[in-house]
Amino acid sequence: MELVEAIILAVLAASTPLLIAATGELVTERSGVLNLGVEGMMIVGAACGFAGAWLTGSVFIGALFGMVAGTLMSLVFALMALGLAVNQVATGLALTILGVGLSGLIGAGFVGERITPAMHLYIPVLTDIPLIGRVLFGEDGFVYFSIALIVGVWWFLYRTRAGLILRACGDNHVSAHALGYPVLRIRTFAVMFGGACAGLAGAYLPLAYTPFFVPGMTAGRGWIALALVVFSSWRPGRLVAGAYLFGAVTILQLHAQGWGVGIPSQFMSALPYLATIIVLILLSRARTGGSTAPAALGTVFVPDR
Amino acid sequence: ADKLKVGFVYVGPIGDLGWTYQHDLGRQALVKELGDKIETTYLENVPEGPDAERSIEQLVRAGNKLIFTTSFGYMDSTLKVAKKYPNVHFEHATGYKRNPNMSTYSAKWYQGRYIQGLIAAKMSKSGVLGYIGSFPIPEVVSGINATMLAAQTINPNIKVKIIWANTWFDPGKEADAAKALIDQGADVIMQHTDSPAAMQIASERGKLAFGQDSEMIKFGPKTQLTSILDTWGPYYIERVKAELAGTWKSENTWGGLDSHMFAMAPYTNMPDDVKKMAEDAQAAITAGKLHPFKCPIVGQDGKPVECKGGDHLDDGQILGMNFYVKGIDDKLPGK
Amino acid sequence: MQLVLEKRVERSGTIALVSPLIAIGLTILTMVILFAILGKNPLLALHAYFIAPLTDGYSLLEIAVKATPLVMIAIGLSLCYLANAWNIGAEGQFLIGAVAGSWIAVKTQGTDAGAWVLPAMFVLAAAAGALYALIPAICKVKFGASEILTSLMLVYVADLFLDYLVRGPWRDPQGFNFPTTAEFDPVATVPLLIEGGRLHLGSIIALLVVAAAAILLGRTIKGFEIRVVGAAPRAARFGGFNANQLIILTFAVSGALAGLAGIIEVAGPIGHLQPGISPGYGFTAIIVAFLGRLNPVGILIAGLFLALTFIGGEQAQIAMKIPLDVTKIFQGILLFYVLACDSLILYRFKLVFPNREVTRGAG
Amino acid sequence: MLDPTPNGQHSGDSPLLRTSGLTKRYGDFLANDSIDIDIWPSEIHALLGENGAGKSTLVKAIYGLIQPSAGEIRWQGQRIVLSGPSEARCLGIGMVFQHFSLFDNLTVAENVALGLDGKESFKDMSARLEQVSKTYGLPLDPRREVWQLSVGERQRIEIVRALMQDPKFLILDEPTAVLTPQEADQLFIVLERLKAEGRAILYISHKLEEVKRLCDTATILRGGRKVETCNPRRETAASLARMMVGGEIKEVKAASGRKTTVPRLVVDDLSLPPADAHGVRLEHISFELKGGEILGIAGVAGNGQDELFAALSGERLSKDPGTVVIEGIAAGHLSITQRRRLGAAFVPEERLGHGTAPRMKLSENALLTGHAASGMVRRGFIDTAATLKAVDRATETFDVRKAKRDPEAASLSGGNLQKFIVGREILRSPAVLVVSQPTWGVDAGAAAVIRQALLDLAAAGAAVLVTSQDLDELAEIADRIAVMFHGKLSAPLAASDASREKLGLLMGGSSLEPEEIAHAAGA
Ligand SMILES: Nc1ncnc2c1ncn2[C@@H]1O[C@H](COP(=O)(O)OP(=O)(O)OP(=O)(O)O)[C@@H](O)[C@H]1O
Ligand SMILES: Nc1ncnc2c1ncn2[C@@H]1O[C@H](COP(=O)(O)OP(=O)(O)OP(=O)(O)O)[C@@H](O)[C@H]1O
Ligand SMILES: [Mg+2]
Ligand SMILES: [Mg+2]
Repeated sequence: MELVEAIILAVLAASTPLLIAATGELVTERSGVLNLGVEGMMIVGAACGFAGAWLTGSVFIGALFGMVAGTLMSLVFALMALGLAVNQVATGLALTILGVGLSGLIGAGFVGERITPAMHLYIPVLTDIPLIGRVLFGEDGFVYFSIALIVGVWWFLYRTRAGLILRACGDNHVSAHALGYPVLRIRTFAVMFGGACAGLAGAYLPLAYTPFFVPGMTAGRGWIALALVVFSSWRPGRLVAGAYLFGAVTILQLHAQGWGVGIPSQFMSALPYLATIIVLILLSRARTGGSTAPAALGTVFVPDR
Repeated sequence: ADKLKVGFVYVGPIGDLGWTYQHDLGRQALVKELGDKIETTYLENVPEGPDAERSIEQLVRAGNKLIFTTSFGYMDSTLKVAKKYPNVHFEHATGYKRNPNMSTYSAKWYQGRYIQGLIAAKMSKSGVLGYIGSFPIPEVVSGINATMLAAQTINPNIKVKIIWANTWFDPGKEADAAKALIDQGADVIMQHTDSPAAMQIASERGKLAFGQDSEMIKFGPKTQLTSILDTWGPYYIERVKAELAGTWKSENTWGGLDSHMFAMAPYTNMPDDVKKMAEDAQAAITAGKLHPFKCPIVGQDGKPVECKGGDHLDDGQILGMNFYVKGIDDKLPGK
Repeated sequence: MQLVLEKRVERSGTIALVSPLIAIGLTILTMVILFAILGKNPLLALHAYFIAPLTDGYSLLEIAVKATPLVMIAIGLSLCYLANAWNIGAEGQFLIGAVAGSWIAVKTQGTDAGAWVLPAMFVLAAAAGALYALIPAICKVKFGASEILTSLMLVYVADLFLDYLVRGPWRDPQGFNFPTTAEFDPVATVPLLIEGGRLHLGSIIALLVVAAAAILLGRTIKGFEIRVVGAAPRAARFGGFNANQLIILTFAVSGALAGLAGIIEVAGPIGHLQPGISPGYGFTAIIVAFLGRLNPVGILIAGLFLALTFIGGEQAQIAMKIPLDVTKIFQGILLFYVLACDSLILYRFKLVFPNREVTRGAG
Repeated sequence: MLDPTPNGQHSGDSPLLRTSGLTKRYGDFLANDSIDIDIWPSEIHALLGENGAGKSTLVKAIYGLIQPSAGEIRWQGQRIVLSGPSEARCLGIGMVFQHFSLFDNLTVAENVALGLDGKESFKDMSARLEQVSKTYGLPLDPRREVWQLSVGERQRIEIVRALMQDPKFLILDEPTAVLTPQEADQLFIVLERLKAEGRAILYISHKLEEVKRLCDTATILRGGRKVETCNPRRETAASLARMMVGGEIKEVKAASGRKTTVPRLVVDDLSLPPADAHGVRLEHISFELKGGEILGIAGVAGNGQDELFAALSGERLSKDPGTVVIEGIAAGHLSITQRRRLGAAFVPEERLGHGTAPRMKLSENALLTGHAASGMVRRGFIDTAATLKAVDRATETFDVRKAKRDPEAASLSGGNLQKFIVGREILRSPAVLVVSQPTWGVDAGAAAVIRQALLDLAAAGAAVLVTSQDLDELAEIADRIAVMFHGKLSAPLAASDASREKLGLLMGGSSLEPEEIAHAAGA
């Protein structure tokens, strides 16, 4: 039973950066913008987040650094894709290359340093409850924040007027413009939110997961976050499920190895990716009408004035 | 006279805190020792594919006369360039192909793994060791076997759980693997991947761990028992000196504790008797009195392994090791 | 005051010509600033990046070698992108092609199989790449699953599959269990064009592919079909062209080209199958495709140019200890500028003065 | 104060809204040229003009969606500068767009909320929505998503959304183009009621009869300029049209001696399920079209004309080959290319994006349909010279005006592009031509050229099927007219026998029972 608790804890930790980054991208895509540069924003967030924490000694400030770095990266994207109406796929890929280079340059000075990682919550009695205590009351701040974030995004999208306007921009930018909404400005904010989340998700890695920075430490998690958004068919609830499912498959394949299941580890490692493809197909098939994706996703908009 | 130009090709970033980092420390030691006579250059992050050959050749063309290529995957590329430039000398780490102008060098890390196995068995309360492997290549497999053979001398019922990360370097995944091992009951973590992530996790969980490649005590002051340190400096200095003296020859250097190809980090976080045992084992191995792969060795299938090296396995058997010894309750991938 | 875009009535031919030059100019300017910040002599650095590689024969050949797979993959991708099919999994198709082609090489190793081996490897590699690319294409056409993501996921799967093979069943029996197949036999190796260099037959094949693509897109009805389906899907349907068939076709072709590039790389410069046979060719090729504006000749130029930055980046690392990361930043910035300048082919800038003083009507 | 006399004399001192010298320039092109217009409370003011006259441009400027290049707008006597539609809404200006500004994947209530300023809670808004839609007799289910709704229901959302703002001034840009006569009548009741409530309405429509019935004042635009303000009730439809076009419309002359020959296009019991959620189901459509004959299909947009076009052209295939017979060959299962090879040609309604690829050259657009059977392709290779020659021939024969020999399609004006498209198809000398809305958005001169070409083609022995919403156009060129309603096609009437009244009834979904015909005639 303790093993179950331990696995849940590991799954939560492994899923958290994916969830944060994917939440940001979900908002971006809901506004109609496809930013493929999540990996690049994450890795810069990781470098800057670590730098911030190392310089100030505060994980919190480090997280802020990561968010700001991610936001700045996303502004480059917004300038290109929204300001200059450049193809979003190409811009996102360019952003990733740039991010990998930048993070290496920024992080070079911090390699080999370590910081005190993010604290885990501890509430006497509560945290000690067997099985659920540590899961519910013993996580680090990022985990709680990621859950608050996705709940907040759900609330924002479906319960606030601003969220409605954002969804409207993603559905039909011509109509949104005709009704007088500043489509490009709204999208810029959505892209920035996505950038901040990606930066924070990147910062999670050196601030909470492994308290040191090494180049390339995001190791493709930004791409997974992108896949999760599609996997979720742009719904916050399914995003949580998808992120935890992916985390669970990742962790469980490691455990399966530890138990000696005897399947080549490469096949185990491939499982999360295959699972994603299968779920993508099932979801696409189950669709009944309307469009699951924001209808304007990835399309260029240049308003008439 | 012109300074001798010495080139290095690295597989990772010099900041990986592991493999490449240690090679670069070796290079820095070289510069410190012979800086007035030589000039060093390195190329980092060189993929092991088609770019490797060009990178090596670029170093040749930039005038480097002695070139160290520091990853197994550079073997064929190095050989090709070596054949093309007979007047330049090459040193390839961890490979087995040589040429009159191409040496190979590697270290008998399994000796260190043996010492770690002894310590681990002594320190483990649960009797379960956790082992994070990168890829099931002989170097890693021989490390696992050496660990197990040593541990079995202390506790015949010791168990080892193995997780293959399928990467040399992904801190997140290494951390996840460490967590999984600990959650499955391992209380001593050993790793054959490059980042300090596993050390960090063990430290968080109050378990014990061994470092890899480099000194990782910073990431687990109360956790690190010891670490196998890749100390390439002395070797690099020796080879460059030979080159300077004109006595460089193609060699196969497979050095152990005796030739300082690697070192053990200080034995910490263990009782004195365990420390003493470790130090004794280290001395015995250094002196050649103790061989980790001393026969008889029984394979996983229960059959004794042929003993080609007299009273121990010969180097070829160790360099190409693709079996588990008895007592490892796992299946070797690809078998 | 606000700077906004305005659609041009017709694409501007002049800008289309000068835009790459402006982009390169801006990139160089930015890099000069970056070099200065890093404390490197900008002129020397630029020389190392751009001039040095162009002034010796060896580097020129190496540029061609490096550009070969990039151009070949990018040509295939450009067909997809023109048809609005987003294949970003060329890396996986490259790997699978390499694996499939190598299968023949591994199986015939040490036998006295004849000259058919290499052509057979090419054919099998292209077929395997095409089949692998068909997975996302069919998922897209049949189930509507996003091809961007399925093709990307399949990259990881291909990578692990290759890894499994070279560490398991295909391991060189004499190779001390190291993860590589044995060196391919001469009949399974791509012939060199120049003794001593690395320039190989693959470069000629790449040139042929460029020429074929240029003819396909410029002269044939199939090429026209590809362009219309991407540019105006409804008009394409009216023209009698089937977008779904074209997704399948372009994916298959780009997969085949990526697979072919894979086996050429393995049977050429590398000489055996091992993990890490691709330093991200499949992804870099996406950039090449866009840099070349999805135009075959453009892609050839872009591929050579990007190869130049790789080689130049190495020389800058050797000569001036400029970190590799700078080369990445350089490539990213270059792509940004090229895309931004190209945007001016379709749009122009316009200053608008939004009226801020708002008078509300009397209630 | 809010009591205008019907003859256009207004009491009170200032109009609700006045534009003076309002000008909108696109590049060198003047879409609106110094327009003065006054709107008074309790007035339904028509804005008339040909396609492209600048009507939508004017109302977009009034609504704050685009910024005028010169001139001013006064609201209740005060000068206003609007930076966006929400400011216009604040003042009390509401607008129903010509092209729906709806969001397919949002619910009706959400769509309405987006058109309001969000001062009330979503719940209150939903309640009010139900109440308003009930009051005005425009029923809507707030929870349904727009993609599930019919065109008429969508229009209703637009109108209710505007009404919910409680506007003092409501702009409707061609609201009836997509409505059935019944739906239009319902709308007129609403508009009369709004007028009675003291609101002003600016009403854009091409249907002159309904303008005469409904509107108090009419302003007529031509080529971006205001040419007249008048009382439409005192004008005839013909005189209004003359003002719009600026002269008599040229008569189109049918070539004499047109003889019908063999059946060239036969449609036999064609049924087709809708392609998507808001498509129309085609039900049991049958007709026979002989060479030398022009069959007109009338009907309100959205009644299956698009679906019929797709089924005839082969953009959608039917399972039963016999449902569409071209030149005696069962073609229901054949692709559009194969049908072209049988001698059919097609002109869709939408010029940009359907009939042509906007960002491609004219020569490439000639190839778009010409590749099937015009010798432009040999063994898969394109004969560029042949495509250019096709462009030149179309240019010459149909007087297509363009800046250079081979420009991009999008750079042509609407009328010129339409002439090119019609020319492209007619010059292939088709045996069967299916054309949808041939003169939509085309000026009178060009329209005459196109209609003449259709007549000439028929005279040369081809079978021509014309779908149009313009009854006058059909009356002018068609030999027989059938009406499309809810996916069904009425039996064709001889053109001479097809009065506006009869057609109107058919377009509203009535079947022509003998007494109804009598009633219609008597009305
Ligand atoms: N953004 C723009 N740029 C350039 N020209 C434009 C733009 N918008 C409209 N025009 C041109 O302005 C003219 C007036 O267009 P407008 O939409 O006002 O016509 P309309 O009278 O509403 O026609 P319709 O009856 O077809 O709706 C047209 O010739 C149109 O092509
Ligand atoms: N959206 C637009 N953007 C830029 N230019 C436009 C746009 N719409 C129209 N134009 C330009 O304005 C000119 C007039 O186009 P428009 O379609 O309004 O012609 P028109 O007056 O309606 O002529 P026609 O009667 O032949 O349809 C065209 O030549 C076109 O180049
Ligand atoms: Mg209009
Ligand atoms: Mg027009």
